[in-house]
Amino acid sequence: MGRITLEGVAKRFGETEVIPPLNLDIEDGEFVVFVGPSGCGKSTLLRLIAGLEDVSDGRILIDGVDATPLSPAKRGLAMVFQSYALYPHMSVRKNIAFPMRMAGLDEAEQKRRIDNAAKALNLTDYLDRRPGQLSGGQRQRVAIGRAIVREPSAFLFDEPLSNLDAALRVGMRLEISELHNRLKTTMIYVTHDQVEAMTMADKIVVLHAGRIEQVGSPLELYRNPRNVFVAGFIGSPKMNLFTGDAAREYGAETIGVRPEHISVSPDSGKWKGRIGVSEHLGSDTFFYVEDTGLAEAVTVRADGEVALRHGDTIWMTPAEDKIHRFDANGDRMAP
Amino acid sequence: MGRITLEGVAKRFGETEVIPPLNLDIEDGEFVVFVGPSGCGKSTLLRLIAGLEDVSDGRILIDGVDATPLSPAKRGLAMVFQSYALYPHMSVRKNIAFPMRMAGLDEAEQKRRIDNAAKALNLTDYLDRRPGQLSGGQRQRVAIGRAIVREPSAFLFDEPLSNLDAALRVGMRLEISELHNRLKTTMIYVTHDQVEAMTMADKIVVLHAGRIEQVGSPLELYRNPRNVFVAGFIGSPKMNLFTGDAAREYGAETIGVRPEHISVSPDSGKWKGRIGVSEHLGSDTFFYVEDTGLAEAVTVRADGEVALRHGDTIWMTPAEDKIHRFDANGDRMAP
Amino acid sequence: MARAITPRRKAIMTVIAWTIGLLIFFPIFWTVLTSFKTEAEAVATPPRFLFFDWTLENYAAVQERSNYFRHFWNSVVISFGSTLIGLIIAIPAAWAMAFVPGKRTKDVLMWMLSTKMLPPVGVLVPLYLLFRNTGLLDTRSGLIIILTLINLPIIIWMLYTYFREIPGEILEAARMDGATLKSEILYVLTPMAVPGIASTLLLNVILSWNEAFWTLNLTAANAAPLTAFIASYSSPEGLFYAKLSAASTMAIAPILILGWFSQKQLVRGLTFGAVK
Amino acid sequence: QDSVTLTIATVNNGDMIRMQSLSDEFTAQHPGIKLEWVTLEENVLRQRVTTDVATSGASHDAQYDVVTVGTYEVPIWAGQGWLVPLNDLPAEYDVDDLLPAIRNGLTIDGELFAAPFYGESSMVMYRKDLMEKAGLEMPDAPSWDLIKQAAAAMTDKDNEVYGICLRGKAGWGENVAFLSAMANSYGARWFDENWTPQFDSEPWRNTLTDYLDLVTNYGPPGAASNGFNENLALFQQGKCGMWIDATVAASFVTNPDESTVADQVGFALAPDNGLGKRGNWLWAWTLGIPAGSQHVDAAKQFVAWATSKEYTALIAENEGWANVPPGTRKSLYDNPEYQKVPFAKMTLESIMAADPINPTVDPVPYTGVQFVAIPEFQGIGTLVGQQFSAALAGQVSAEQALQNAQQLTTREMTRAGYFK
Amino acid sequence: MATKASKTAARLMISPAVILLLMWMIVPLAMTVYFSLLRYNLLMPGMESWAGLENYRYFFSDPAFTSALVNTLLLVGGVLLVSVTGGVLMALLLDQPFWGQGFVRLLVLAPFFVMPTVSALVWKNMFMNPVNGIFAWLFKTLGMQPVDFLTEAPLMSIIGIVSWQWLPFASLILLTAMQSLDSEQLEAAEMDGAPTLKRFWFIILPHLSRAITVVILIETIFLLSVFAEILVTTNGGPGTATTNLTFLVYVQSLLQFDVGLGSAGGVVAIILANIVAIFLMRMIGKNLDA
Ligand SMILES: Nc1ncnc2c1ncn2[C@@H]1O[C@H](COP(=O)(O)OP(=O)(O)OP(=O)(O)O)[C@@H](O)[C@H]1O
Ligand SMILES: Nc1ncnc2c1ncn2[C@@H]1O[C@H](COP(=O)(O)OP(=O)(O)OP(=O)(O)O)[C@@H](O)[C@H]1O
Ligand SMILES: [Mg+2]
Ligand SMILES: [Mg+2]
Repeated sequence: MGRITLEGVAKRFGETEVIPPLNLDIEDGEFVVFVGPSGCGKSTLLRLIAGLEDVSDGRILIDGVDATPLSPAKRGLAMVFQSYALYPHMSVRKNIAFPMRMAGLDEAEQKRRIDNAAKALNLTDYLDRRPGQLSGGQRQRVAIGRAIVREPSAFLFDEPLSNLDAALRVGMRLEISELHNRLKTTMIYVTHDQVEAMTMADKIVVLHAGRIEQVGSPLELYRNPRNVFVAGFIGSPKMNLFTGDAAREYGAETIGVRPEHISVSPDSGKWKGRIGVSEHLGSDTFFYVEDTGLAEAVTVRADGEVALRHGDTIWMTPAEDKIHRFDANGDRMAP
Repeated sequence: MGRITLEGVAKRFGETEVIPPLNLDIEDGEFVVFVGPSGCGKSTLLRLIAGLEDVSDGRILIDGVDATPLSPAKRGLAMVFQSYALYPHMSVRKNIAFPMRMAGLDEAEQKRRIDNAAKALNLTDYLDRRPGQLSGGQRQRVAIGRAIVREPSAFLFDEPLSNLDAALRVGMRLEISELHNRLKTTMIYVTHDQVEAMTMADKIVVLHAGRIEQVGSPLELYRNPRNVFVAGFIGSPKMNLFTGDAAREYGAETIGVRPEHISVSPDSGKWKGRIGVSEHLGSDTFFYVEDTGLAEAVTVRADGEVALRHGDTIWMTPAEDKIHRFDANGDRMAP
Repeated sequence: MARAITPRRKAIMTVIAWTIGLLIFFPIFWTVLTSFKTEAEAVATPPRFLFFDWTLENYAAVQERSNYFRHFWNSVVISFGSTLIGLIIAIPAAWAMAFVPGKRTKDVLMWMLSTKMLPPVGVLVPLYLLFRNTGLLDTRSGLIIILTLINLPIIIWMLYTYFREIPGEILEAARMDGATLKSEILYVLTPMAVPGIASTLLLNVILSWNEAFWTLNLTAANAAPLTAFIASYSSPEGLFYAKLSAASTMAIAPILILGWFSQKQLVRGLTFGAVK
Repeated sequence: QDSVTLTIATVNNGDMIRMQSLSDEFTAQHPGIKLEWVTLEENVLRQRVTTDVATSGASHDAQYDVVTVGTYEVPIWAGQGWLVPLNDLPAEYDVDDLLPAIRNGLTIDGELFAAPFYGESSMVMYRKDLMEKAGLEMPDAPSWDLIKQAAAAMTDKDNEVYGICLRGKAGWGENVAFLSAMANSYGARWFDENWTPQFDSEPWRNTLTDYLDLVTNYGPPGAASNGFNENLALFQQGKCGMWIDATVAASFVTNPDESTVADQVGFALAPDNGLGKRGNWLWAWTLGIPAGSQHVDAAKQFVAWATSKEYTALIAENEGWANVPPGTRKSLYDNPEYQKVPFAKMTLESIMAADPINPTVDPVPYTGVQFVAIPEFQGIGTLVGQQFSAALAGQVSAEQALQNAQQLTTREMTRAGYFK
Repeated sequence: MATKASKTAARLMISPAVILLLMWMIVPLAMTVYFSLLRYNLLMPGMESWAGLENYRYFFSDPAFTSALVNTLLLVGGVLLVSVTGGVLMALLLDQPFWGQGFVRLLVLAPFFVMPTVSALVWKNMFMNPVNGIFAWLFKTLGMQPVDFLTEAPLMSIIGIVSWQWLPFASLILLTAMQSLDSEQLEAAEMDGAPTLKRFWFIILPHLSRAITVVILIETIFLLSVFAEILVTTNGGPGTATTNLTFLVYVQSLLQFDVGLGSAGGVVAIILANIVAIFLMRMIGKNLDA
């Protein structure tokens, strides 16, 4: 079981309110991602849930029980830290055994769980190494192993992949998703990388300066961002946002079009521009188009290989039904 | 001018041969990217060219002149390091001026070049700050500025973006490409990120265990990878590689199909499978398909949103003309 | 651990920490206090804490007996001189060990440290003869030479551990930028290591300042530092606690004040690579 | 004329420090001479000066031009030719005025090698008020039995009054000095005529047993680390009933500025056991000139000045008669002014009562009362002193301490080649 | 970094230090070894003669030798024990939040700046003196018999004095080390259910091990040659209760001016110091690389 409910939870460090009172419901078995720019309070929120920080206001319920006064160890949650926080002087085996040793589990049970976790995480060959002798991805797995053996009611992850390189990050991302599919335990995952959020989450919580901007499934956020902030934050490459004449034409203060919703042509279209940089990935081509007459440069994505290069003139047409409109407050306007 | 030629260059550390003798030609003005997995010798090769390591064998010619016995400073190359390697105790201005100070350039000329570089790199406002007061991207620019003012015959970059976060990395990637477009100076760029290699390079050099696997333009490598290693390394997500029956059907030991060259359907197709993890990015959807009857899990990319989820059954059909065939040595077979 | 610290807990910690801190400091405090008492009050039972006639007579008596400022100046010259020369020798050595390490580097370092274990009493007579024959006895330069040698291993070690934290890439960047070895060390390494060099300097000045064996045995009048000054108080006749305290205060005050003012710096460097 | 700078090594006692502050008189008289003072604690001084003198020998590169040496070193150093003879002192110096007991110890083969700055013996200092309270009277020449009796009577530990304070700190100049002198009065000796150590003899056993008895029962706590200074401080605070120690202490314990019991101090000769020797010693701090000095003439002028009658008068004028360096000149004790000083008479008598040439009841091959004037004595004395202090601290028994002392001494003497 | 040019440069740059230290080691050492083979007493010049190993035989048969050896080890070990455990506790304390942290740090640091002679004088006369010392007064105020520290527990007293001087050093290194501990590790342990004491034992202490080794190494170097404190307080006594090797050599070479014997003692002390050194280096080498 792992239903976590925040009721009016707020956090102040001295005078500064880092998290204004907020409510949030996390269902049992959900994979929830907290996403937002650096410093927006994601880690703080996670640490409040973990019990590593005291709430300034409000209550945290775990499975309906008020956990606010409980110590971190008593909440039955497990956390995987950004820096892995492995114990450098203990072998992998000892690291994984540590929480069970603290709980006083008997040796046989410890061994059984360690073996299971090691098998599940492909760590069997490394059990006797020290963390210092492992690669980044392996360390990450040890940290997860240490969390798993406790059989927690929920896992908390604080940017667990940010210390890994790009290729490894993709692999680990899949592993964590698979783990969730298998264990079906609640997971709360913090990241500032919106790709991670989109690919992993059942439910994304977009945070901005401590406030919740939007809560929803990845596609909900992709399709109907509630405001300019979410629109700009979700999606890669970023949504193109235009103000001025281009927006006024649609009766809005700001309009947004995703790069993949603009079609290009060498000879005709709605907007004209000159290609600044073109990136040919084989599978896709990205153009960064300048001198468009619009205030901002435009990012465009074309499928496959398109034979246009730096300096070429290009015509672009947005898909009309994929245009997002926002009012002066940055809020989404009804279609 | 910046033509660099390696003739039989090899490097041994003690007994272990890190780079077996290799030949390579880099034309003036080219943007060459060395790419390869970690530990394959990319940095070593770059440092050999820079003169920071002695070659064990062979010669390095710069503009036709044997540079092998020259000290790093004498080779007329500039290097941008992964950690930026800025002088933390000097202001940005002093950092940029340092190479000119060492060369004994007169003050007026120094000033002129610093101002030019600062303008080009948007650093004018930060000239009097210390590196510690700059953001990652700004530091990166200072490092580039320091390289530019020397007016080198070639720039060497060693994973210059790997310390930046994802969003910044995209921005800096564009800036470096633009810089190359403007200066037209030879650039040698090391990365292990194949996306960077694909988007920036005129010519990619794929290294594997110190050996050159293939040299060519990004699209050449994408379209005609010379062997399994290059096929698996270039392209994101990775090309699917199948052995066994699936390959024998095409008369090859191994066949490869890129995820973007497989079309999916909920009810019919060539291969059938069950979706393990699905990643819905809005713009694209990635499926990691299991239980296909093939030996390996299959990665598939579909444009836009496709309403299939974890556990669903899926049918996949490869585009026949996009299938790559490899022989038992892993080398490409003629079509 | 950033959970709310209750004011109560903080108050308790404050009391404990201050008590222990004051206890540790008490001997020094008491010495300073006693130096302002008359001899009779200095031995009074029960001890007088603050209510006594403050007097400077002990300082006057001490100054009359020996020229404090000359000893003080000798101490300054000797401790700073030896440390600075030590630094000049040690910086290149530490550069070599930190940035061009070989198989032997660690052994060399450990060997250097082991020279510090040479018991001075065992070699006093040979060195005394050596100093006499070279005219170094009772000269500041003689002491500077000895103390440089004594402190060199520690200086090298501290710098080495400090330099190791400096990424080699920066020095390589300088090399690419056309810096010679000299300018590399002078313009890049040394300024970057200023905090480390400063704490090395401080620690070794303190060690030299307090070095009592060689400074006492190899000097007479001209080069005698404060250690010799205090040696004349280790058992004068009659009641002497107050005078002893005054002399002690004068001997330790300069280095104590220097140490206090620069303690951040000192503490930061005092890790000998023990902290990564 | 070029001015010369004399480097003078002195011990850090009150008289020497007084000399330092009055040395302007000397430099005023001798404008060509500058003085440079090195004041050190006794042990350090001895070590520094000995190293310097011994390594420089007669070559002209000694660091010190005038050194303060004790009566122990003078004969040894003079024998090595390390000191400049002082035969040619000016007539007004009046060598013959020096007390013979002191002068003899500084004269080797008829040549004077050092000029005495002050001389001392040891005597009993006691508290008249406490003696009265105890109903006892202190004769001028007490016996050890009386001392024991008085110590017992005066002890009042609850009020921190201890019957007797004696040296207990290890060191050949500390507890060994006292115990050797005491042993002399018990009829003991360090060596017999063949240099065989005598610690296994009955008289030594009695000496040590009595000493331990006195100090442990009637002495202050911590006696095993008390030396001259510690006891002085105790006596000045009124915590000692009796104190047997150097005569120079008299001026400190009678000085009302420093002593709380200044007007209650009485003096008596050191005790005896009726065997013809009293338990007092003889010591003098003297000024000598190392053979290696480069300024022998100037140094002689200084030495002559510092030990002259003129200097005595200068002190008397500036600091009062009680602070004059005592124990070196007959003329001082003939001076009616000085005779008014309470301890003058007893000091002189104590000095006269010491005989460094025949210090013991039984004959011995050495000179020196509380020391043996051989180079090895410093080391042996230190080792033996450690044993005595160990006994006092209760670490070993008296018997064991003496046995150890015997062994250690035999060992050292063997090494030094006294028994072929 | 590893070009031939830089390797040559490195050799050149390290050589002044190496040559100087070699000279510093070899010249006095050679002289000492030479003197140790002579019958040579400063007070009896002109009688130097070849003595072979006699000085060594004599030194080793000195009844004080064994106790000096034991005392040296006890002194070093005792001070290490006190200063390291004390240092760990101090570091824990100073790491806590409380008012006036900076000031308390200054207080704790202060003894490190005090000359050994001064500290010994102050402790001996103003604290441990059984009549006039502060401790005596305290004991009396509490109605107890004052303890005569330097007589009844001489070695312990000296260990105390020396520990007082070295406690700041240990505290500060350990404090710095403690502060370098990644707070996420402690949080992880907390999440894992380890209470305070177990966190200390399983996480903090192992983290400090490297710093502790360094403290041990540095302190040992200085503690092997503790001298002034002994000279000033007990003169090696009572008996030989506080005579360490350094003091023994001092007694022999500087009190008796027996250069031959003193040199033999010096050579022995050097050898012993190096045995300790090798032992320590082993331990350090292992711990420093980790
Ligand atoms: N202990 C603290 N005291 C004061 N302010 C703090 C403290 N911890 C965090 N903050 C502030 O709270 C805000 C949120 O911090 P938090 O670490 O939660 O951000 P984040 O979203 O995790 O950022 P990142 O993506 O960089 O990790 C920041 O502005 C930070 O400066
Ligand atoms: N100084 C050295 N001594 C011994 N081996 C070395 C040295 N430097 C590098 N190597 C080895 O040479 C190989 C190539 O290293 P290099 O740093 O060039 O790899 P890379 O391709 O840059 O890897 P990365 O992407 O991780 O930076 C590695 O196996 C490495 O262990
Ligand atoms: Mg965070
Ligand atoms: Mg690399």
